[in-house]
Amino acid sequence: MQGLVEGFENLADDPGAPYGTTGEALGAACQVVAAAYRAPCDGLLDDLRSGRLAAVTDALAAWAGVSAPEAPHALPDADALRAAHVALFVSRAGGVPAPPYVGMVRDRELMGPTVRRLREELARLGLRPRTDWRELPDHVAAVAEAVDLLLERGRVAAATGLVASYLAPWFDRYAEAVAVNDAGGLYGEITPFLRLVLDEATR
Amino acid sequence: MARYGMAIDLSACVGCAACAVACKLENEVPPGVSRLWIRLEESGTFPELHMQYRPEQCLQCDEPPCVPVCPTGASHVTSDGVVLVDAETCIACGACIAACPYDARYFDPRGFVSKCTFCEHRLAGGRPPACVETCPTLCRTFGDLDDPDSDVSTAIRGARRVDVLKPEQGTHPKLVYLNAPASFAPRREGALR
Amino acid sequence: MIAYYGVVNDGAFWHWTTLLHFSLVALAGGVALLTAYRALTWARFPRRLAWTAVALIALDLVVLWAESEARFRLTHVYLFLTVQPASAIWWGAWGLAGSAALGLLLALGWGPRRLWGALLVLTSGVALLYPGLALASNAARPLWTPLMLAFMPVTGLLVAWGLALLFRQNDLRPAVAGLGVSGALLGGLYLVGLAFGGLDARAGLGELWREGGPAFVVALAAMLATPALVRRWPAAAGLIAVAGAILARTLIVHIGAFMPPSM
Amino acid sequence: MRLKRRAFLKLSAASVGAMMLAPEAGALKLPNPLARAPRAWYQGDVRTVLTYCENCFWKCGVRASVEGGRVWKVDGYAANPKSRGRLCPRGQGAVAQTYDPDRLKRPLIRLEGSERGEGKYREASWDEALGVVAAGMLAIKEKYGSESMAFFAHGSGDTWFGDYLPAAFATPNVGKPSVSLCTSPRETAAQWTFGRGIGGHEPVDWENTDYIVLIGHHIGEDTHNTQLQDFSMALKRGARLVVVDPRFSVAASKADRWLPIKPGTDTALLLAWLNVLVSEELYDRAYVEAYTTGFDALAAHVAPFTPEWASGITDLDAGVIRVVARELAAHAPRAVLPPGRHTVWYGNDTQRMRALYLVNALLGNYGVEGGFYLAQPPYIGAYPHPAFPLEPSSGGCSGASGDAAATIDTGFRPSVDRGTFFAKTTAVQELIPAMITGEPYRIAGLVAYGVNLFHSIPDVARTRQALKALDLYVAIDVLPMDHVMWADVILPEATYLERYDDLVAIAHKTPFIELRQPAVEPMWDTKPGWWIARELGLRLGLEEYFNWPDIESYLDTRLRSIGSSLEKARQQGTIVQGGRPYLADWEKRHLNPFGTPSGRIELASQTFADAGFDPLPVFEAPEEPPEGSYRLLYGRSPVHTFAKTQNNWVLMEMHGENSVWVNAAEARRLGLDSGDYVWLENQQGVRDGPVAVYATERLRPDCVYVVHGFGHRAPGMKIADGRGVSDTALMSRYRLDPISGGAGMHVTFVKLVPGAPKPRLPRLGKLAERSV
Repeated sequence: MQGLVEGFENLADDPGAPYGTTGEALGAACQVVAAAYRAPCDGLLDDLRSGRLAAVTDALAAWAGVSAPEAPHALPDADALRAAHVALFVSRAGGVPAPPYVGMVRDRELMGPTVRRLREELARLGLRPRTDWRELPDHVAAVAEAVDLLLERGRVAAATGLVASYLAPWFDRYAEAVAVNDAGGLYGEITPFLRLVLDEATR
Repeated sequence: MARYGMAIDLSACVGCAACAVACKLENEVPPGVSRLWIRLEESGTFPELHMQYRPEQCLQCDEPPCVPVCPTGASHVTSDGVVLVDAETCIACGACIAACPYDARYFDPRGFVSKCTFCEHRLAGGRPPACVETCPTLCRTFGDLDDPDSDVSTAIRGARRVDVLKPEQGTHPKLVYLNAPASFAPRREGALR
Repeated sequence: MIAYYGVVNDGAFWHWTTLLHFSLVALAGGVALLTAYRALTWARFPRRLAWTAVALIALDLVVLWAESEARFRLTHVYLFLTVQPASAIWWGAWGLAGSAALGLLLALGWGPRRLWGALLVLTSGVALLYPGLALASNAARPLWTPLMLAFMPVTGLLVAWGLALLFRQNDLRPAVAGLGVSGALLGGLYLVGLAFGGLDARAGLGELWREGGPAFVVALAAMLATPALVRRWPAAAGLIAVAGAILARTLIVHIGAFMPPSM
Repeated sequence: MRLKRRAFLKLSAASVGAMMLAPEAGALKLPNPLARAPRAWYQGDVRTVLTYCENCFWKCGVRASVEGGRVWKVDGYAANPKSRGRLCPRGQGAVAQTYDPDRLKRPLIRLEGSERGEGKYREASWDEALGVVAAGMLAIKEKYGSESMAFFAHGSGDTWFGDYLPAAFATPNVGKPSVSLCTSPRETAAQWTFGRGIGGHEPVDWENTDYIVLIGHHIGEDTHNTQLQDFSMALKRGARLVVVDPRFSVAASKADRWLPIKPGTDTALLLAWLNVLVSEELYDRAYVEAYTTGFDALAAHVAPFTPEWASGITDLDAGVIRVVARELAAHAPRAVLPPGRHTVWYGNDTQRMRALYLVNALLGNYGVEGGFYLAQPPYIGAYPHPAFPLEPSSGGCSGASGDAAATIDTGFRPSVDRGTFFAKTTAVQELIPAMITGEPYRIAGLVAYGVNLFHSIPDVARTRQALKALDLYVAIDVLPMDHVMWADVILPEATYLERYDDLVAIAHKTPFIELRQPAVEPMWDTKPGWWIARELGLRLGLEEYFNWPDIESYLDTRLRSIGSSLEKARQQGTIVQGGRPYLADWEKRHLNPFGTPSGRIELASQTFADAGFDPLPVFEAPEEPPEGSYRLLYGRSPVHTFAKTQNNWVLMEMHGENSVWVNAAEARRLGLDSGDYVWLENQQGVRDGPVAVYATERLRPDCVYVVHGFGHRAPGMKIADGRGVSDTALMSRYRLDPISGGAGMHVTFVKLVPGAPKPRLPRLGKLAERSV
């Protein structure tokens, strides 16, 4: 049973083209989060090998005026990437350094009131998780996906609202923990980077 | 128009903290603060020893010092004698926390003061507070102090001794301790009004 | 041997921001009273003093608002929508707000100066008295005795007027001297009162002595020394008195949260 | 440049604004959205689900309150004979485990090329993970035979992984810690004294007893809900209580008499009581003649064991020993010595338990009001499946265990521990040597379901060595415990609030059956135990035994055998049947309740004599602690269950760290104060800690005491990690009970090594914040 988000197919246009509006950059950043932070699947490995992800992160870096992360350019080692993902977000001796749930930031426990509010807000915006999404509704990848969907339908205000109240706080809280625990790895580099991009996009 | 009160029989309490855990989950009390904890005290020397297990929480006083000091009226007493905090008007100044002789109040990280509510939301449905309902030694009784036939009134009448915490503060607590082991009689004798 | 299951709520509830507030409110109240005094006695009313009073009151209100965890809930409006005569902080809110309003009127020169001055005496008096009431109304805390009703206003005024000496308000020298002496005497009376108080009072005194006893005595001595120095070195005397008063107040508020263990 | 992706958030057809804002209550207040009081769960639409708790083995019936797709609170419910509407602290706190962020979330497979214990894993789908496990098991079956696969199981799911699947796979090597690390001495002794085991719910007739003697039984610190309720109500009714314990336990603080006995000498005390009952003819003569055999042998045997003899051994006053015996007789038959539960202490525990049962027998209270009632298991049909190739005799705390004679020939090799001790049930700790030495034959594979290998089985170094030697090691659990992160394949199970389980049949005065049903959907990619067992069974070619499509039809079929149905049971939660609690009920139906060879209570056991053991209980002096060392005793905290609740933030806030109790005078002599941190070092130099000292008067000077279950070393669990000391880690040796196979664990001696640093751990309150 493959992961739900198949990862990213490449569109025809040039991956290197600079982003025009903030919305577009925010959309791209959220797509990276949606692809990378759920269980690594073949689609993600594809994007890394083909350099598509690296192109997006470089373009985002240019747009946000921050230094681009190195790791997306390196050839991905599937097992190391999966082991890193498990150790950072799933289960590890010594406790998971960065539980990938936006609800944790405010409720300090799982499935707390924030998840209820998020679910209600998504329902108001006409979105709800697919039945076969085997993760919690407030998983970082799920929220990023929701933001991207909203941007695609031109609802920039709702999207930036979701980022500001749910996505950015998660990166603020855990980016440093991921950087420390995955120094040099893909997550270790792109998480602090994405934090800067998201801050820039929601300024 | 009841005057709700509670009695805890210290000769039966084994200090298992079922009440404290039930309170934590029933009322979504955040980590790091609490409305109810258990005090374990040992005295005497081997082998002449005595232990006392005493759950401590808000005593829902008849003369609550924490109500008059509140500058916005958030700290109030309901018609049933239950002392509550209205989170919508509390300015988290902490005056009530300073005034409480029993450390029963705390700052909720969401920006208001919170405390034991005698599980007021359960009383409407006729169910006892969560701590009373779950106590596995049946040492907690609850009910209307003005009704002589209520569980709490009969328990108080049947007790060998009745004690209140810090009676000299004149708060006249409505949560009383029954049958405290003699060696732990609070330095100051208690009398229930 | 006492142990606990579960979290006991005996942590501190007032933190350094509250200690800062206790000093700022003294300054604000004292300067407001000085403004009222000048408005009533001086022909030429020093508008700058009124602005200073308003600024100090505003600063204290901002600190009060910022330290509260309910800052973004904007519930402070309810201070002015209810009547809670038994609550010291309710009086404080009205005292400070009233003083600020009157100070502004005086600063802008609108309306009858002597009337505002008289009213300002009242409101600044409330602002000086309410910290003492806020402490004294907690019967369960033995270190906050009823004597606080006198000690806090006196030392509060001393803080403000002592500092005023640094700005060549030399006519205040006798007042500062008087405040210094009475502050020190009240402090001494306070300690004696604790020593001969009940079980809890003595336990409180023990706690005060362990946590900051010597510093408290030094603070009282500093206040006592004011009359001797105020004549020749008013600025220095003022500064010493202010330091003593602030130290004494801060120690009492910080250590005073002590509560003897429930038996 | 736009990265195209396939949407996983479908645009729901629900029209926008379907959420109606609840009307604002409260008078005279400005509508201030910023200061709205937080909405509590009980203000939503709450539905309740009846199930039973899994946060200890007692299985109390609970009512789960569910709102918005989450369980917020559990309570007892009156119709359930276990909870009777009340719960203990662990039952109340179990909800926090379901929402523990450290939970195992999805199947994990150890990275190729990584060592066991490194904890390097990758996620896998259930198909792939189950495939790897099945392939591994079939390879082992091929190479060494099916017996070479061992199953360790504990918890309600041990029906699937301790009975059903191993029986279908045909391996006798099934171990349950609830047997040889807990109850086997009391079960084996009861089996050969009364001819029936004690069972999961101790059949003590609390409602009618007037005199209770507890020996090493910490009611109040182990909060077995019903037992605690009965105990409190008995005391409230005025029953007198005597507590025999080297430590002033909670029960001792409620006792009329506390006997601070020297550890390891309880059998001497029991023999002295027998001596007094016989010599002063205080025993129930009619009962003894009617229901027992071997009284004369017993009388002769106990003649020399006078209270004076026992006084020297037990450090107790001879007069008190004599008085208690007389008081027991005076209150007989409404006087009882409850059996306790964890009875594996010194390696001669079956004899001690027999001595305890003989005192009860002489008081004539077995099967009589006020003593022991005769628990009857409820009738419930099994699911009709073809006969299993063999029935592993792993016993379990609710199964009778112990008649070694009946070794039926199953055509398979017996379990590797057969012959090392008398009882028929397997001993989990005796299955481990075969993993290392291959004697009598190699165990190459292990499935550990809900068993904390490093915190329940003594000699942890041996267990680690065994794990390294295995070809296949699979862990099925809810939390990433220390031993789980050694597994080749980790299969995450859903917690009890998210799953069905097999029906629970409790032998009781009024036997009853409890149903477990899910209150919410399993979170992440976790699966219920029955699903894992069934999927594995299908992949192992055992589909004939798993001839039920899903758990609902399995349960429905079983429930129809007693005229109920799954639907009815889902509403009722518990089905109570009638029992035959007393001897009189059996005699009315001309039935004999005693299953012993002689058909009577065997005061002297011929079977034991034939097997070369003492037919009558004898006292064996325990080894004395060397100079400067203390005997390590252990016990329970009311808010924790073994080593499984130390990552539960609510329960850890109640009791977040164990400490080592030291007699106050002894502590002064060592220059230690309460709160100082020390290491504990055992007789073989194994060190653990640091742990805080608790200098107390509540303990004899010759022993120290710790609460079991703490001291997790860098497990996958953030809160539990590094808090307190692990008593199991210090038990580098144990004494095997030759009769019951129990592992006596009171034989560790420790020194207190001062000067340990106070561990720097994140403040418990902050822990839930999950930052590093």
